[in-house]
Amino acid sequence: MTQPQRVLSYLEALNEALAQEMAADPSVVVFGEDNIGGTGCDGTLGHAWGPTRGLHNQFPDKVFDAPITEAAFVGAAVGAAATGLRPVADLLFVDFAGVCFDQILNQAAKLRYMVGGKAKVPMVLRAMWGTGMRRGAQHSQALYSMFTHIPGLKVVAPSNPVDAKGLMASAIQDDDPVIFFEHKLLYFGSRGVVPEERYTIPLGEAKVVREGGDVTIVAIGRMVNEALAAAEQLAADGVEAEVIDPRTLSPFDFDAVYTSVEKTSRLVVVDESNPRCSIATDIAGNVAENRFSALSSAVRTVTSPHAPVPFSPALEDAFPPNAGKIVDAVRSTLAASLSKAS
Amino acid sequence: MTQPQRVLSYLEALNEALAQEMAADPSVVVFGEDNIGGTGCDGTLGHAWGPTRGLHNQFPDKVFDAPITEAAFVGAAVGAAATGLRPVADLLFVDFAGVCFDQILNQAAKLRYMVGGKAKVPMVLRAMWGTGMRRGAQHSQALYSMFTHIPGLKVVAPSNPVDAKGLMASAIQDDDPVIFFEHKLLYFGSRGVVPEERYTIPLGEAKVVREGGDVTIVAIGRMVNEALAAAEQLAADGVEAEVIDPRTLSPFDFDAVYTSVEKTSRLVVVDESNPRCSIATDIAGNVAENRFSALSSAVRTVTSPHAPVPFSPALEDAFPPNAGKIVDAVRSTLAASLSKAS
Amino acid sequence: MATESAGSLGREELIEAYRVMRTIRAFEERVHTEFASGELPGAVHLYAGQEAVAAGVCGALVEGDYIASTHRGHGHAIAKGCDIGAMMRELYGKAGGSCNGKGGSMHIADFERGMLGANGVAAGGAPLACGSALSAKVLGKSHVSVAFVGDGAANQGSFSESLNLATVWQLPVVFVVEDNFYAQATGTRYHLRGLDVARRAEAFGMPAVTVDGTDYFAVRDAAATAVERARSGGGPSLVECKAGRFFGHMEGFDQQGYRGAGEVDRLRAEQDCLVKFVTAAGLSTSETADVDVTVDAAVEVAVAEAKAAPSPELTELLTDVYVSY
Amino acid sequence: MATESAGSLGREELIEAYRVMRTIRAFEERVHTEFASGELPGAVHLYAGQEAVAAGVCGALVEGDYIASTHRGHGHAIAKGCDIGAMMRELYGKAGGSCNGKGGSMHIADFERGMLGANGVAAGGAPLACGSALSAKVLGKSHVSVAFVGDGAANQGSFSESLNLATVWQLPVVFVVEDNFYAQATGTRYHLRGLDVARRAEAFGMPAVTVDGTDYFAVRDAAATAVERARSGGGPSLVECKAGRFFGHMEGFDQQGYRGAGEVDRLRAEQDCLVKFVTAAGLSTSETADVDVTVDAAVEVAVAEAKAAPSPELTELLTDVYVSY
Ligand SMILES: Cc1ncc(C[n+]2csc(CCOP(=O)(O)OP(=O)(O)O)c2C)c(N)n1
Ligand SMILES: Cc1ncc(C[n+]2csc(CCOP(=O)(O)OP(=O)(O)O)c2C)c(N)n1
Ligand SMILES: [Mg+2]
Ligand SMILES: [Mg+2]
Repeated sequence: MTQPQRVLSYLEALNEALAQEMAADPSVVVFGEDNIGGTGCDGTLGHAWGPTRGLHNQFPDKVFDAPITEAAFVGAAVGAAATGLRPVADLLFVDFAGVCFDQILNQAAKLRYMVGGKAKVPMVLRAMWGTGMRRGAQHSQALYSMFTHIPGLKVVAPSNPVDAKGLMASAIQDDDPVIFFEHKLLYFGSRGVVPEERYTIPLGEAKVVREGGDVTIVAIGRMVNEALAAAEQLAADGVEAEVIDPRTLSPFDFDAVYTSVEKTSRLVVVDESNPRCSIATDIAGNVAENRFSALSSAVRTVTSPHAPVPFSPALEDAFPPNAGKIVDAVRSTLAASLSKAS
Repeated sequence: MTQPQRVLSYLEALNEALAQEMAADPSVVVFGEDNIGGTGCDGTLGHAWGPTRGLHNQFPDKVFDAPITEAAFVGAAVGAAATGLRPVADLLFVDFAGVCFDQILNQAAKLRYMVGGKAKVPMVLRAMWGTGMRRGAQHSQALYSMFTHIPGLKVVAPSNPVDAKGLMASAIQDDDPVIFFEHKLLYFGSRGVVPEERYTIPLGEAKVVREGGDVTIVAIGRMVNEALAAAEQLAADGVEAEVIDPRTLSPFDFDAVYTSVEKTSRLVVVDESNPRCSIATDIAGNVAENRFSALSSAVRTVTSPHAPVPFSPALEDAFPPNAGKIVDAVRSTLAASLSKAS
Repeated sequence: MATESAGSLGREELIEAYRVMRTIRAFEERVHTEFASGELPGAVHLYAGQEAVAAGVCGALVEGDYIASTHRGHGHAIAKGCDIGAMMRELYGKAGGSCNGKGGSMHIADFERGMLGANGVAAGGAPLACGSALSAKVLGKSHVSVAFVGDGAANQGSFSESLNLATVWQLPVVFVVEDNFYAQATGTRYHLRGLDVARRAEAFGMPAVTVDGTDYFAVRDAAATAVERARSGGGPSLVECKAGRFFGHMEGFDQQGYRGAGEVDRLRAEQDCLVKFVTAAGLSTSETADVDVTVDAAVEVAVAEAKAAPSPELTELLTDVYVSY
Repeated sequence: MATESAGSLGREELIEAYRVMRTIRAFEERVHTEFASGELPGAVHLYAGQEAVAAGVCGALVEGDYIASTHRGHGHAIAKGCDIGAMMRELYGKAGGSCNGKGGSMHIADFERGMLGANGVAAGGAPLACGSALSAKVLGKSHVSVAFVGDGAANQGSFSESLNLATVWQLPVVFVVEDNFYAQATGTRYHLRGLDVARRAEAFGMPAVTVDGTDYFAVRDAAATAVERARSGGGPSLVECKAGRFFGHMEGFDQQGYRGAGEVDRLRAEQDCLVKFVTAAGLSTSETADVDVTVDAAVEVAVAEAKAAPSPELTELLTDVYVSY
């Protein structure tokens, strides 16, 4: 504890998790487009830019570049997982799940069930998500709500480097397929103290990142920081928000949310995805079903609008939730419960 | 009105809608695997079994058999729609959306927005869905919740022949892409009086299929009949359920649900899909957000479990919601509001 | 036609090959009858007529090798050594089925026998076989993987991508295309424009051959060459086998009106792989009769046991999946 | 090398071809500078080096024909006649952009010019072009559709499926594969195993040729043949063009360390399609200078206007989509 604490970016934390899990378990393999980078070129290898960068130096037989064949290589991850490997496949942008969705929906997620438990599918599918990089409608989606809908698939969306590392380790060690959402603005934008040793954070366990008694704010991924910023603003007005980061969306730690709502009686869910059939309405609906009597006022969801992501920076900046919108939602739920009480 | 009323099956009603729209608008084309049936064979053409059966006789230049290339032919529907046709493409089972999901998610749904409104995509994607045919995990899904999540896409799920015909006509005439869910048990199992003339039922308009003041039951597709059966059982005990069939899931007629909940103060949503991020939690969450004060008790969702669809008939029969489970849910919400009142 | 394996296979191997094909035939003919009587649930696609493909290919495999199958998977499973009792229970959706009744005909699997599963999605098995081939390659094992794919499914993007991935990664995989001339009711003359899928494989950079899929020896020789290539590090190959199916696309669904008059009768009369095999192998009537009796009895037992078996417990609904809500 | 079109094109057509290529070059070089200065947002993939492909192909098209483009789409758009002012505004995400700022570089489209859009998904344009070809066929129009596809994207399943669908439906479509030797940092030697995509097209049953993509006349002749075939009901074709890109995969992303030492310098020195064209066409210095001055001025104006243009109104967030919640 007297040692200087080491700060890593989200991207570096993921890289370290991959390297440590590969070192610990020879069945872990990593592949995707340019996961090494430069294969088949005149120059030297090693031009990956993302979390897989440099892994091939340490594990030359365990990292592969793939052609642009997501259906084949994600499907190969399923087949490999069912026969002894623990593949970590890279989708690049989660939007590209579109071209290999059958492999996720019908093969990876269902195999164990369809064969009566006689196979397991320990694979991880890594995917970049979120708005903020001016990438337009086909490179900026959230989509985790869709994957949460799929039984058999686990869905993880860390909000900071220390969680990213521990959750990636758990995802790789897990015997079920996991889709791992890495927010593109966090790669370099989120930095934190990360232990050097190998560790895991259990899938399905939420974290209370700020305690408070007046309102429960559940926020996902990059939105956790926005929720914390909103909580600071609210605190200045004497409103104490409890902020919960679910970290895993499936399985979901409903108990953590219920416990908090029992204390605060108010719920705001902050979700960067589109609103319909989203994790926001999922949490809202579950609370309305299972903790209705704990609620003193209407739940509030703060999401992106029901529209594709626009390219124009001006429009894109107005698209996702932010601290200001969260503050407004909290105030409106407080006002509603006050008017109910009076 | 003195004429004998004509009864059609759901399948026949869809066939009639396709034929009438094709006759009315020469830009309507129909294609999919075996939409004619028998192309390239020694025998004669015409072995389609589904709603497209026989259309090629009347419209020989407008109906095509496609090779098993969903990504190509659904993508072709997008391209054709943007350049003057109104294609009706056939996915067969909605589960096969997996192999062409990019075309739906990233091309069809987003094109109009991405190009700033300078193109429209008037296409319909037909898809069979639901449990009950012993087709196993990859041929029995609901999946409409996922499509409802996607902005830019309209989602329709009729529960009976007369709606099926009118909604199909609207879907074909609509300038946005529509995914049209046809429950496989309804094709032959649902029969009803269907007007012979061409007519439309607006997208986004729910129908109150049974009036009642004690509880609102929102049910989708095949579940409408189960909800009506449940309502009959409840009526025997003096509980009057109002049953709402949304018919269109996106856009969704929230006003119809809100109006009913304001009257009944209790909500049960019946949805054959898996529970997480489903249309069930979507409706529950929206009511908890927008009509919280109208509710006298916890909402109840009745869905399939968070599991793939099992093959075994014994298991499959236990999988989806049914009248019995709906009655239980209604009783539990009634009990909860009674205990709240007392 | 004298082929390599016809000469090199011993008597026992020939009888074993016959037993495999005869078991598939008996299984499928019986399933056809059972389905018609209304007792057998599900989407059932029969393999009768194509037995020499499964038997010839799996005959070239050894224990530890993998196969990834199609919706028409009974023959592949039987040829890979799966238990027909467990298979029949699976078809009936009963406890003790290969997948404990949760999979059904379209998902029959037996990982212990290297059978990675039938698949409800066209070409669904091709990427999976690339994956099991990758496992063998990375883990330093000599196992070969085979992906069976129908003529119609060969048009799926995931199949072309698998051809590409297999060549780029030089995977020990063999793609076996079963051209039975139809995808549902659509003819290959239309959906493949009458062209061999083998040409595509060559364009992707792998060796490919086309053989008569009703000739066990031709299939087996082609498969053996491809398997040996894969096993020795020579990378992927494709074997295309032409053999018609005796039944319709799917039980209870298909009146086969799209087939030419007398087509099925001609197939059965002239292209029966079992008949051809018995002649080519020179099996005696007593040799075949011994097999026939045993096989028919085994199928009888399988059906009787499947019918008598209990359904899975309702609690099974929520097992084999990580969580329920 | 004397090619057909070199002889048959008139002076004005030659100058027009030069103008198109020179406009693309100037546009891309300027976008490169603008991006480097940090003012231009987004994922921008530059086309410099490949101009002869877009110009040669679109030179063989007439009004009413369609093109479906890729993520590297500026060149295609310019060659199809899109307004560079609107394009530049689109790149800056401004009101008055081709897509009113909502699309950006990866979604530039202009349906009035038959430009169906750049596409953010590899091979995303191939099925769309099949669709516009189907429209022409069904509506009885003579329009031809062109799908541009990169070497890496050619490995996508949707591309193989499009080849199949186009042959089965005999669509008036031309697939233009642009092999620029890389998909991001991965070389074609690896991901295509050094093989031509043209061979795949032949295996699917359509004619295919491979040409030097830095030779305008070679591209144009090959395209003209394919377009003429499509227009006259002869069905689909594929034209594969080899031409390296001058810049990295994407602006601000790629240090090009994967390219051999001096590779880009050599490309620019020896494989510049503009230089080759001027020589082959025998354009005089004054002829090119006139074009250069106009083009450079137009690009300058486009940039200045784009910078000065307002952003879209925030209400635009919820237009062009059917409903908001
Ligand atoms: C992706 C996908 N599309 C469509 C289907 C529906 N389907 C099931 S089998 C079949 C025909 C397959 O033909 P082929 O591959 O030749 O196999 P065969 O049935 O002839 O053995 C089709 C279209 C499917 N299962 N998967
Ligand atoms: C389906 C899909 N996978 C991955 C990507 C990410 N990506 C964008 S461009 C690109 C390389 C494309 O290479 P190529 O087709 O050769 O085109 P080039 O960039 O060389 O013009 C990749 C992998 C994508 N856009 N779509
Ligand atoms: Mg077939
Ligand atoms: Mg390239």
